[in-house]
Amino acid sequence: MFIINCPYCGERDQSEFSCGGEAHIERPKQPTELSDDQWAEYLFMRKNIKGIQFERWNHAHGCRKWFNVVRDTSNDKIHAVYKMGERPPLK
Amino acid sequence: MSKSLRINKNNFIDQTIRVSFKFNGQKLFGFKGDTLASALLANDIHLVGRSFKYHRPRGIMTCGSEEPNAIIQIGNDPSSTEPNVRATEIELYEGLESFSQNCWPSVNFDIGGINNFLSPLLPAGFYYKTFMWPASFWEKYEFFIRHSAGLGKSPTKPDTDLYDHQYAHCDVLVIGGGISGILSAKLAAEKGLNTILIDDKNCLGGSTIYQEDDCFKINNEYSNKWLKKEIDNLKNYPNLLIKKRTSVAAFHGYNYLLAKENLTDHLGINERKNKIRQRLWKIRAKKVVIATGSIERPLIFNNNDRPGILLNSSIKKYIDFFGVKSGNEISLFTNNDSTYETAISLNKSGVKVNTIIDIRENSNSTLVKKVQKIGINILWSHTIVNTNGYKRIKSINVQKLSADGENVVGKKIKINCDCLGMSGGWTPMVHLFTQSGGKLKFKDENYIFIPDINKSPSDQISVGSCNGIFELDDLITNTIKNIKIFLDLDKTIYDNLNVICSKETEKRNIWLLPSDKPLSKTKPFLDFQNDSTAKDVKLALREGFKSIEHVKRYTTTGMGTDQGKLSNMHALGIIADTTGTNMGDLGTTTFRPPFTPLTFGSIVGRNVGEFFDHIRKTAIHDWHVENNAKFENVGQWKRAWYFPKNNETMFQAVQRESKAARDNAGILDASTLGKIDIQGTDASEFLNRVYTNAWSKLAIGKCRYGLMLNEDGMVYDDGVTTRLGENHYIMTTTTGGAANVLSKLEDYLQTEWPELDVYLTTVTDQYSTISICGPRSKNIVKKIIPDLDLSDANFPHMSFKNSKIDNVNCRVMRISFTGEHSYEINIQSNYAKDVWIKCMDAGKEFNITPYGTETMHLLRAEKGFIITGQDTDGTLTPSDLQMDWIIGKKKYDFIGKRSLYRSDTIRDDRKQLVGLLTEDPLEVLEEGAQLVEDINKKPIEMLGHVTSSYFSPNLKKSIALAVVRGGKKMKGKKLIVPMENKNINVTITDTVFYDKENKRLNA
Amino acid sequence: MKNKYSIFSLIKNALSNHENWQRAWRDPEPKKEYDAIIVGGGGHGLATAYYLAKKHGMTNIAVVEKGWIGGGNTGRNTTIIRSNYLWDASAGLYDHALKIWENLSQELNYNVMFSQRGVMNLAHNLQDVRDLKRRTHANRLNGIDAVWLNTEEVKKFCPIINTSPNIRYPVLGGTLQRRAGTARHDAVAWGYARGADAMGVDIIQNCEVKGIKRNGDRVDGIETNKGFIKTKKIGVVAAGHSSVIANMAGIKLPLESKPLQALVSEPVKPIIDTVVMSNAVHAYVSQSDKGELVIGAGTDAYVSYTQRGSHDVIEGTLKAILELYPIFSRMKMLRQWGGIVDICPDASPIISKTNIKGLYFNCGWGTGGFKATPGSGDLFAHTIANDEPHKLNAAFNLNRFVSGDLVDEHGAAAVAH
Amino acid sequence: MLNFNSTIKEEKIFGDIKIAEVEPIIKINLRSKKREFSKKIGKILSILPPTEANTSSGNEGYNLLWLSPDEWLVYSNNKKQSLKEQIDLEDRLFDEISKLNQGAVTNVSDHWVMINFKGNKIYDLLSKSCPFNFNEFKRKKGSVTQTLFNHIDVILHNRDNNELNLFVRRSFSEDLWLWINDSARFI
Repeated sequence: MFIINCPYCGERDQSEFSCGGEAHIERPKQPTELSDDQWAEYLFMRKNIKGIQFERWNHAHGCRKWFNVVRDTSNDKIHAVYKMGERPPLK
Repeated sequence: MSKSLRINKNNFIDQTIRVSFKFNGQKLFGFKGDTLASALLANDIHLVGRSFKYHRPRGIMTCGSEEPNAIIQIGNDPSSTEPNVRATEIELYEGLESFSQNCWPSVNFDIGGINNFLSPLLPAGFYYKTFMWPASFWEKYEFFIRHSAGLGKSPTKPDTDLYDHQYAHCDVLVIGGGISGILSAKLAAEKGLNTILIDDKNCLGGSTIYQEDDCFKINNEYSNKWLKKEIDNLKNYPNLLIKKRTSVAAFHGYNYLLAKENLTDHLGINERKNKIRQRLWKIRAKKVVIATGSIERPLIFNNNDRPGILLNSSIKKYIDFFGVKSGNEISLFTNNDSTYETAISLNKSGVKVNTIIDIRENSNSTLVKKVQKIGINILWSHTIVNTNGYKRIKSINVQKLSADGENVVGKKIKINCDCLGMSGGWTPMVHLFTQSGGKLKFKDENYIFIPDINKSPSDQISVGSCNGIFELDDLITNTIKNIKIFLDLDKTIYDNLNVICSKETEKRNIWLLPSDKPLSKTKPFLDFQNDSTAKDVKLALREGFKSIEHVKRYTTTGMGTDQGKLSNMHALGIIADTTGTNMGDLGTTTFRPPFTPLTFGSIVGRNVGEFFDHIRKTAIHDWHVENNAKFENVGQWKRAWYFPKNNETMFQAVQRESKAARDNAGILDASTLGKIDIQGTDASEFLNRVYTNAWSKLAIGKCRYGLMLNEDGMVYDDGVTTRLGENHYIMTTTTGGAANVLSKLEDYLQTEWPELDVYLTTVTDQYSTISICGPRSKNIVKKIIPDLDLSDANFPHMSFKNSKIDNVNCRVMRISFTGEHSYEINIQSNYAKDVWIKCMDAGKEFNITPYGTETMHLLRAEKGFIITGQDTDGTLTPSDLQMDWIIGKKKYDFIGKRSLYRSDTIRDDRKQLVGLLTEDPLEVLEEGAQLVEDINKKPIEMLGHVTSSYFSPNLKKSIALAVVRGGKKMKGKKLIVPMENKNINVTITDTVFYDKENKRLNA
Repeated sequence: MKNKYSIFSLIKNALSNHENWQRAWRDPEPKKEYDAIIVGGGGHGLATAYYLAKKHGMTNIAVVEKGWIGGGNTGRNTTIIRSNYLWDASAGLYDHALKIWENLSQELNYNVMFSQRGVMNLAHNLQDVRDLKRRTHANRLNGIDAVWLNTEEVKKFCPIINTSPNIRYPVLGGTLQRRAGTARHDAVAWGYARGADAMGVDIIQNCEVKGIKRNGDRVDGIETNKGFIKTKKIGVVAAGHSSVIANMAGIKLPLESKPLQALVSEPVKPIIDTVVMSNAVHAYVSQSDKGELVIGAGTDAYVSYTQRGSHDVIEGTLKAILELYPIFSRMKMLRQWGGIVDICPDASPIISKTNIKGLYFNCGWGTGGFKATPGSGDLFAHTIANDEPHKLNAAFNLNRFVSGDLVDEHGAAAVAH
Repeated sequence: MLNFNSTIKEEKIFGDIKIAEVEPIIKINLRSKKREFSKKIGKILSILPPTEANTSSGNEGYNLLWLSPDEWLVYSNNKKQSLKEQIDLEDRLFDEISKLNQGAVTNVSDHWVMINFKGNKIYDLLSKSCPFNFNEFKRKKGSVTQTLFNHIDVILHNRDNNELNLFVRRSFSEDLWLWINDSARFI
């Protein structure tokens, strides 16, 4: 069980959070303009990185806020957290 | 009868309290403070079990959690018996009943012992090479294999004991109450840190607490005396929590540790009532000190597994701690100095040590000199080449080692003994460190793996012998030095300790000791429980299994209940020697949690039985119970399913309820539907984006049905949303979807559309929903809310009114899931039960009938309304549901829109929702049944399946909904539902079976 | 030619003190070039190589494995084998595998201990009943043995299940596939390795792929820690690490790699003689020949390559186990571990060509790949050898994520299996 | 008059721990990102919504708990408040905030059930199934946290030394109450 430092509430047990997968996959502003391939890229294709991954977590059982986490998926170490809309660190 | 091996002197068990217990039916006595193992040894019982594969007689070998042999069944009550308990760990209690395992008919005479003679046919991996003929016979062979495998027996009745959990958050967690742990805990507590000290025994102090010898002194006191004072002093720290009989099972990432506290296993059966048996501590520590010590290694030589062969340090603990001599004529076999402590202890207690066989050429330590002075015979450079005695060791054969240690030379000497001690050195207990993700490094001079502090994954430190430091002076100095750095201490109370101890100068290690016979004719056991030998490891290597994990799996070395605590190092050593590899390069196998086996009960804690999962209840639940409702589980909710009267079957009750709802009035508790309060200036725009249809033009006071999709275009949830004000809506979701819908909507709002001024607040529990339907529903609502104008002009279908019942605010919606004239009253939950009762009273004269979810499902099916999750399965688009009308084609975008126009989602031969009528109107289809057109086609082509099916009392015939490939265009087509025993003819129809013109909505 | 394994060879070797057993497989150094290279020495990869050699005559091929063969999910799963899948495409795929399982020990001359002790899936709520009946009907019509059992029949088939109507989620019935069962996981990898090696396939362990070399739109070979190896065809069967290899080739896959955990109890005498799975309460259990209860837990919801998961997942699983089998409360967890499973959005695998010529992927098996091992290897070998899919794996192409023609098994197999 | 039916209706004592439901009291959920919001709340309730995470503000009449940067929970200290007074307060807040597009006001009086915990060992009881670290929380009067208790969402408000109020959704309240009763036996 990780400890996640919610940018709003502070350090909490992982069980209070839910993970929303890879971050910075922006929903296309004009989906209808996209080809099936481009839409599939948005919908399904993932980097699924082994190493430093930028991902979304939600403090589901706390403040209910979504935020971003920088985590190394090869050892589960969390390197940073930042709010939605903030510039990702370490990038 | 066996004689007593108890001596009268010792400080740690209470010889005034006699405890009676049974072993294999025989009544025996021990003392309070004994373990089962020490009590058995005191009764001169060594033979306690049989090994896994060869069923060889095995005795108690150790005194701790590494015990491979003395694995016992405790108790014979079918609900409380416990298999595979280590006799070395369980404390003796009055009335304890214990049984040997894996033997039949008895441990003394075990039929399975024949396997020992068949052993040449049973090398490592033999089962992969045989039992293949005839092909169909594997399950027959397997039957016998299964019955001869296994160890103890599972309980056969539910456990009546209680288990518990406790979270703890501390600054420092110290694991292990030996001398290093005590020093660490005291320094942490002294600094004022919130500290927890955990030890698996009921007595702190590790092995130092019974180390009373002038070779070992701290500040001029015996090491045990000094340590005792330090331990007594710990109680002065209110910030130090000491947990005894507690063992750390797992060390997870982020310093999250699990520790199991035993609370009643040491008590007499009658003292256990209404107490927690085990408590699992879930500990978050800022810093962790691992002080788990080390365990002694066996030596690997021919027939090293006989009852009566123990580890030397265990012999010492039995004599010094429990006052039990393990035999009357003891030989000790060793490669290191620590054995000489055992010899001194035995001698001091008047037990004869006839010989010490030491594979080293000599040693000059103070310990060895002291033993020499006592006059015990030491055979330097010798090894044991064989042991004799089937159920108890009787003698050993000893020969001199060649200079290179690979052979034996000279004359074979026979030495009689009834107990043999052995010691192959010490293995640091690095399990928890590696569990936490730490990496090890090999320390050549001691042949050990120790924590690589540069590869420590969290804020933790290993101190003492688990860090590869074995001698008392180094151990104390190092522990204090490291803890000072770890806890950032300046000066400590231990800065000037004066420690004296014997120093070991000579070392010699031979992983596999030679015998006078060729290896193939010997049985040098590595893994005692699983019966794997050095030969098996070498065979695996010959066959090309070169990775340590391959060898382990092929030979099963280290896969027993002791998880290889005694065998892993030797297996590695033999692999390294055989393949000419450096042990450090070979690496170790992975140590997986738990460190010692953990009961399922303790892992689960109190969440068993009635607390297995939460029960959510509506505010009207009690009324349903009082009125004989049967309940359906919908997610965690209990929903009234139907209300049988006078022994009605479910079918009868549902038929009656369904008819009543259409003929007169029905009342349903719909409180479980999710309700989300939506406010904000962009609320309408938000709804436009999340639903497929358009919302901006919905007038205030009106309701609209909406379909919500996933981004993949598939139907996800549905419900009615009502516009309460200009910027205020209340959305309803399905019961099961409520939490997920809210979280999904929040996600879009916070991450994709932060520019929208919208707030979502769940009010599912705030409002209870009472739905009243049927031609007489209006009369009832009129009585309940007399002030409300119910005329169609004022209050038409799909609209809402704010109102009051007495002085309580309520929202009334005129919406219908049954097709009948219908109202939904939403009222604050604490008043809901009373409103429900008032509705029942008011409805009496109109034959109001309470109905449950089953009738609701039937009524909506008559109208062809879908239930998401039943008629949909995550693979259907709105168009597939024949709901093209709900897709706002003019809308620029909504969740899932783009996916509706992919090449495979626009095809018109997708599965589509249709109605079905059976040829025989009385035949009710089975939900889930498949549909085919041509029953004779091979392979058979399934066109779809039945999603909902009922006998409609209002239409007096069977109706069903189904999804069928290309179904939209198949109206009137005949299909077949092939059942196991018959084929049912059906015709595809429209999905609406009842009141196609929707006249009844305004009836 | 390899010595045949049998009771007679065992006796013969016993007489020579087991000194003369042949190596099960060689330990070759990689050649400069192969006709095809399989990346990943798990069961699927080794089976692919075996069938490439056996059915397609491709013997100048290699399997490269970064660790030791069978050390990934092959050696970490709960060994359940069944084919009672909902959709035609899945049923075809898994039953193809099941049919091979039925003769695999003989075919490989290696006892993989395929034990058809039956797999039962329980229903705990009304929607479970609908879903499982739907699946049972579809199975029957697809020629897969599956029968519906009512609660009494469930109890009779596995008496230790708590079928009391008073538990939180009572057992409302279940579906049983008798041909389903378990096998010995290590033996599958070792048996295929031995068989492939005998036909000349090079199995190269401790050989980690560092890069995929491309020549325009086709592959040219792999960079490894043992040097560059040239080849025109690369079949990637890297399970949880599929995306890592894909990234080397510059493509993305619709996968997420998540921790999946399992555990065993201490061994006890036979107490449960079948495999019981329960989606609704998230637990499944069988008993190994050694006597350990083998229990599968679920996946965590986040990507991780650590081979460990959250304790909460284990706790949740055992909670469900005790609900269904309250007699197991005093049983003890001996060992728990995690694997890395690559999960597709539709919970179905990918056995497919890619946009890069000569690059093939066999991945996305999620939590249930072990059961498909022989079929997956056979069909992937066909796909690689012919540069086009077999009809049984045609539906499991990569393009389905673009066109929308998913094989969505969520409804039928939402839980780890 | 309609009968009021709360879920728990009893008070329990386990050793030095006392637990009881406190009803009926008004609870209102507040949402806003607007500047004016704080002032308006101050005017109506005579207390300002706290901006510091995990804290609360309060006076004799009301408590205002921080739930997130744009969400607060108001609850009354007055069990005697009439329904009419409750409705008036809700209306005033709704008119000033929701209607003027300054945020959202939602009545959640019956959504949450409030249970009062008193005693030296209340944190031991909570820690039986609460992963939250109470070491800071219990030292600071007025601190607030949202967390999981026996896997159920709860809001906790530190009222005083060894006294707190717990909020749990109504539909879960009976289940949690039974669980607490069961676990408290072993404190």
